[in-house]
Amino acid sequence: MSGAVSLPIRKSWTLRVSFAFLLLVGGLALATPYLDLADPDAQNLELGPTAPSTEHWFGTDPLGRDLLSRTLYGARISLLVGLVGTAVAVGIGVLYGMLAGWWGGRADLLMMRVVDLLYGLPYMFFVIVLMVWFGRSMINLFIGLGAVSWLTMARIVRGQVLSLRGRDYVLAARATGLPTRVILRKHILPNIAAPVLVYATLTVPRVMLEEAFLSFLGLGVQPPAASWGSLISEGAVLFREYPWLVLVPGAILSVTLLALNFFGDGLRDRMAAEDHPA
Amino acid sequence: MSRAKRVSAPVLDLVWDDLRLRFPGQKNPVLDGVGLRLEAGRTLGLLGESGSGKSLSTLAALGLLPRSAIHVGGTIRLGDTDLLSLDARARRRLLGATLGAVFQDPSTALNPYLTVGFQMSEGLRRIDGIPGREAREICLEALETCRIREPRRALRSRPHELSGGEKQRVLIAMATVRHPDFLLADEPTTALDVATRGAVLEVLLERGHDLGMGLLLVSHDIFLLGECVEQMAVMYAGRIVESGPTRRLLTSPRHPYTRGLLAAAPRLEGPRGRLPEIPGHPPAVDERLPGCPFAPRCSLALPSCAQERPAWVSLGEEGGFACPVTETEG
Amino acid sequence: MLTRLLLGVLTLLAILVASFFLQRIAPGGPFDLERDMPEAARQALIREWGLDRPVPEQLGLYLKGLCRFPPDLKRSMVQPDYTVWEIVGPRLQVSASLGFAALCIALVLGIPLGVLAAVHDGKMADRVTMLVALTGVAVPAFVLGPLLKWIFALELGWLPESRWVGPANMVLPAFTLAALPLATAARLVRSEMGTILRGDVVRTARSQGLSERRVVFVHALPGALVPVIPWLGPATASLVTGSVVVERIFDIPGLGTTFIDGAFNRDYTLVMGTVIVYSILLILMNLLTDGLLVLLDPRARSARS
Amino acid sequence: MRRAGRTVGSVIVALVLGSCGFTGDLSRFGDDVLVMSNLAEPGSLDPALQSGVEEQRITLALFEGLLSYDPKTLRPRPGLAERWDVSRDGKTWTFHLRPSTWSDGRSLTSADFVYAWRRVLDPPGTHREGSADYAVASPYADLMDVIVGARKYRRGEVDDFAAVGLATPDSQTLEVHLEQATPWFADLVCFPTFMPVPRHVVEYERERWTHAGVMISNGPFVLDERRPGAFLRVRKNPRYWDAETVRLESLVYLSTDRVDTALDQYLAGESDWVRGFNPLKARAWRADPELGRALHAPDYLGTYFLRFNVRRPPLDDVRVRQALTLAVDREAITRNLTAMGEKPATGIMPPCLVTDPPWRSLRGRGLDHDPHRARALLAAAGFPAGKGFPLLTYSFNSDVKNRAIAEAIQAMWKDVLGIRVELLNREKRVHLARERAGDYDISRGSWIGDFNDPVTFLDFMRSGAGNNRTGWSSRRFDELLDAARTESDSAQRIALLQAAEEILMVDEAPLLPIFHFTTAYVLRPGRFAGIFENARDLHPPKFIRRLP
Repeated sequence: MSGAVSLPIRKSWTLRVSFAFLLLVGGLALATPYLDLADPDAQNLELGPTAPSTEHWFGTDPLGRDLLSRTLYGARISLLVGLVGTAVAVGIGVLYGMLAGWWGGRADLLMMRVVDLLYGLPYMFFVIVLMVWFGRSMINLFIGLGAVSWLTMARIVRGQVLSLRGRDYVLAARATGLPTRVILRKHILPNIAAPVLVYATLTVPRVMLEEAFLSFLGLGVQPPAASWGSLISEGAVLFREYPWLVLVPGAILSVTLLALNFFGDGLRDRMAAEDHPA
Repeated sequence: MSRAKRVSAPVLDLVWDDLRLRFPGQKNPVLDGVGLRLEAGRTLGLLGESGSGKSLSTLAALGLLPRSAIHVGGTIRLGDTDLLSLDARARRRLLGATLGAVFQDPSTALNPYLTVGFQMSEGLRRIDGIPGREAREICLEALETCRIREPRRALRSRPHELSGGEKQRVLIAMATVRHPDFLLADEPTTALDVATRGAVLEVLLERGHDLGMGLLLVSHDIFLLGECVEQMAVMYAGRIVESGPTRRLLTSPRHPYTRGLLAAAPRLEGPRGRLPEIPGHPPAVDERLPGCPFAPRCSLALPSCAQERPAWVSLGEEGGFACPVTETEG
Repeated sequence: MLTRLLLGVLTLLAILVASFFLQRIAPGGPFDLERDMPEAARQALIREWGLDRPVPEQLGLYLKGLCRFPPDLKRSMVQPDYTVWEIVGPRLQVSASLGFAALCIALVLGIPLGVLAAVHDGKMADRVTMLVALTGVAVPAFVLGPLLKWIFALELGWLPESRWVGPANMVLPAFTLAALPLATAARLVRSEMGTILRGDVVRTARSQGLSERRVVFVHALPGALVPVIPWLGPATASLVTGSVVVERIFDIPGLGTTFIDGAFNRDYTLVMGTVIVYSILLILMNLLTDGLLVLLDPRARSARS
Repeated sequence: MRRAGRTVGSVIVALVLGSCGFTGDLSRFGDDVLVMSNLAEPGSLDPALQSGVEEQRITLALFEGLLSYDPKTLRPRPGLAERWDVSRDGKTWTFHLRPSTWSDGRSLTSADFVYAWRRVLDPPGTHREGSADYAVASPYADLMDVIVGARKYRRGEVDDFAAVGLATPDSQTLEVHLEQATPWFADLVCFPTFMPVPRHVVEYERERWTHAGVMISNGPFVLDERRPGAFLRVRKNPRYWDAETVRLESLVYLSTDRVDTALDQYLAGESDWVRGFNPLKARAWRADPELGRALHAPDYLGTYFLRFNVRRPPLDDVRVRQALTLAVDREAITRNLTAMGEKPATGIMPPCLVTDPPWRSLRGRGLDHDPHRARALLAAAGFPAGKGFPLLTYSFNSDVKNRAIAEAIQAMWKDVLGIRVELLNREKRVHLARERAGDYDISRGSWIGDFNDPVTFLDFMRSGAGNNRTGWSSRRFDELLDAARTESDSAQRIALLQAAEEILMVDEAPLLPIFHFTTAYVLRPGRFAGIFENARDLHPPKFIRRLP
């Protein structure tokens, strides 16, 4: 959905700030195992839930686990889910969109009609069903989330391919009798890489949000591992008693999603500006 | 009623005086001292290639410049009123009532969601307070004079049901339905089929004549202008390089650019063959030289042309031009 | 339109078949309890529900039931006091009214926000507006819901905390549910409105001397709404999914929880009933938006005729 | 004109609001109303079909059996039977019914009981001469196995209902013949499965008979309104034989299934009684004097344990099972994690079980927390310091508490034994199906006593019993239970059962007991009387009254 709309961000400072923030989050997530942090799963049942303090910056949960450490380890899982889920979506979407755009005509019409129809379905339900009925493994999570996020990608790719198909160099390549596979890989793919990349950055936050949503329903990652989503959903029910348990990871997730959206929109605006210089 | 009042009001000229505009991020002004005079009830043609600033000059008068445009200097005056210093409200009061406008592309200029009748009568109803039925009659009359067949049907229809030529005639009728004193027409026929251009142009001129309007016709086609307007101004790279009565410009152009245009334009009579083109292309805003912007393409250019801004050479009744080289000719 | 209808029916059928098979493949069944029921009773139930037959045969029987008039959605397996329709019907009412309210909020607030942002393109008002709208994208419902509840129900006591007693109960859940579509609507309108405001139609309208308000609302807005219409279908789909969270937070007897609980409980018939109702709802919504688009957008209409 | 417009407007508003499916205000019976968060949507109100406590709570309001629970002690007291005789051998029970009617005024006779019990026992899907019009698959039909011939009849091994030990000498007398002396039979007949159902409604309305407006019952309350997923409301039954004792006008059972939402409703004053609690909130609630006073956690007749799948090595080795048991610090779990006053468990028998003579707990002589012995046993089993121990899975059904406990035990095993287990969080039905199929290594389970007798906590682990699910079997264990069955001397009987518990929980250890439940609930202080803490969390609504 966010793919079709643009943000008021034309100044690149938002792009820069959000990029810096994402870099920070990503860097922290990567560096987490090497930081001197409390074991995210180490319980301290005597301690129990404590509000943020100098000892535990983000406080502790009812099992006495350090929330800072859990949030950072959660970042690894949330980002991983977001990235892998997006990769799956990109894979399906690019393939589908490329074939539809390349074949054109009736095949294209049919394939896009299918996309139209799928658009209107409560796709998350199928993910829920998948997770409920077939176990909540990471693999299922990736497949499920990826499988529901490819539609817009397919549309974008198809549009690009459709316009590229008529370009001279593509026609020339076809005239020389290159196999379709090669033309798609050598001539089409490099040219759609930019919009695909931009849309992918916009897909990541959506996948992350959907993972959080599944976690809320108790269908996210397996304990003791925790994603931001599962941290939030655990904290949400304790909102009155221990508000920091939802506020801290909630704020971090929200800001990250915001940054990803800003970043993706910024990239797209910049690309649009390059396409149509004023 | 209100129209009757306006007819009796003294009609003034619309004058562009040394208008300069700039866009952020560009160091050179995009309009660099535009001076024009559109006399009441007369016709003026503004000639120039795309990017020369002729559309901007028109839009500036209407107050419809892009928001980012920066007014560097100069005025557009209607009598004693400086249009550029008017607040939005006061300027809006002029639009449609004193200044009418027709733009290039009729296919996008009309609102696709509203009926022609609604759009045409909106100004009459909303601003002049004329009741709907009466406004409708006025619109019908305007459509008729603009030679719309079945004007009643046209009023009821939506833009996509009209042809391109019809749309532009509707737009002309719409721009003139409140009998403005001036009509600014920015390339009104460029987007049309060649076949309908003549007819639309005819309607435009006729309508201008009937209502006694001052008509500014903007075009890149020197001969089209040559056939329609009394006065002509030639624009190049944000400046007026030559102006004067049409006949003078066509017969004895003084600026090398005007000469080039005349030589490059196809003529119906005369020998067929390859037309001599002006070599090169107009400079981008920031590539313009401090001196004469045409200098790099000019066969007559002197070394000093690139550095010194050419002075305006007045020819009195015969207009004027800006070229130090040809100044010495006559 | 007819082909669309046909396609809709085909989609419905595909969804039915897929869900039917999926749930039968899934482990666990409706009669697995913490404390075993007597084996004889278990077997009898399995026989009675035909769960011992091959799945395609079960599907056939189920579809046959659907072809009756009125369609036979069967009895709920886990709440045997009720037929599926008796459970789904009232809940559909609740979900539909909640969803409709949320959609209204999203449109009524989202569209003006988008317009406001577009009119003040690049200025502070634009940024603030869009930042507000963006929170809808970035703050998940399960953070927003408890937050709103905490502020307006528990701390201020202005609104009821949860449940579905009367109209006041609708406010917080509807706003929570509306956050995401509101943001999307605002962004859609802002983007399209921005393009239109820079376009020829608005220039013509302005050159008529019309007031800015009239230019924006009469001349620019209809066009800016066009991308909103085809979005309504997917938006409904997202409302449907989003409502699961909201129903849980605010304890609302809606359709989303029925689906989830049904799936958890392996209440096969209830899940199928919910799937059918949802699918029909969404397919209808898509048809409706298609129709609306053709009706409203003269270009689409002329393209067809 | 304007008035007409306003009328039309209000009609439209009414129509719109009417189609929103609002439930409306729940308390339309004045002040004497109790609103309770029941924490689940009742599956069925049919007494024969009940399987959950949330349904039982409602059934206790709608129906009354031969006997009923004392609100304080839960001892059986006269219900529809004003008195009952037990024969000297304890095998023949004769109930003498008091004159009473259904809520529609039709008189209730012993035949109603025979009908109801036959309906429970009739094998579903079969239609026999003279049987109930439609049979139900009663999940608790096996509770009737104590009646002569009942087990064979319900399994379809005998077709003639006359073989079942029921007799109705007259319309006010019910005679029941039991297989063995069953001291807890008085307790059993209080249970929903044994409650009468109105044949004249059931057979006419069939599955719809439990709908509001249709349902006829005989208890202190009758069904008033029912909204699936939202609430269920009962109102006082004026035709109840003891109507003057009943003080509440109405009871509302909210279906809210998330305990945290229910607690919020309590805080917002929308409910007075939440039949559960989230232990993770215990600290915060206890810290608040007002909330602390509302929080109750009496002992409950149930035990939380882990099942070891003894068919799978290395869990087939009793030393491994004992080592795993010994390594778990159950005190730490109850003190910090469950934190609702649960007692750490060494045996299966909850301490609140009342027996005569009192039950001797295994605590102090069973497999209590002992890391040293645990390590020694594991080493003896061939896994010194956990070396070479295969990766086992610990499955549990998704739930905050299960998850916290699983994580804690995982950590303890790692610390004490040096072994790793993988946690497998499965959705409930999957968890149960896998457990039943024996497809697990270690699995979370629990057992709630069906009645107040030790047998209920041992019988389910008999060889091959449906609820055993561990693959474990012991001839000796079975024999001890059989011996206890026919033993008429109470002290002897208890001794036999204690020996059986020792085999189960010390010698063989197919189960790892974690703790004995408490039932935490939140009740608004000072507002109601007649609610007493008891071991089965049963609070007959008949005796509840609202304080002024």
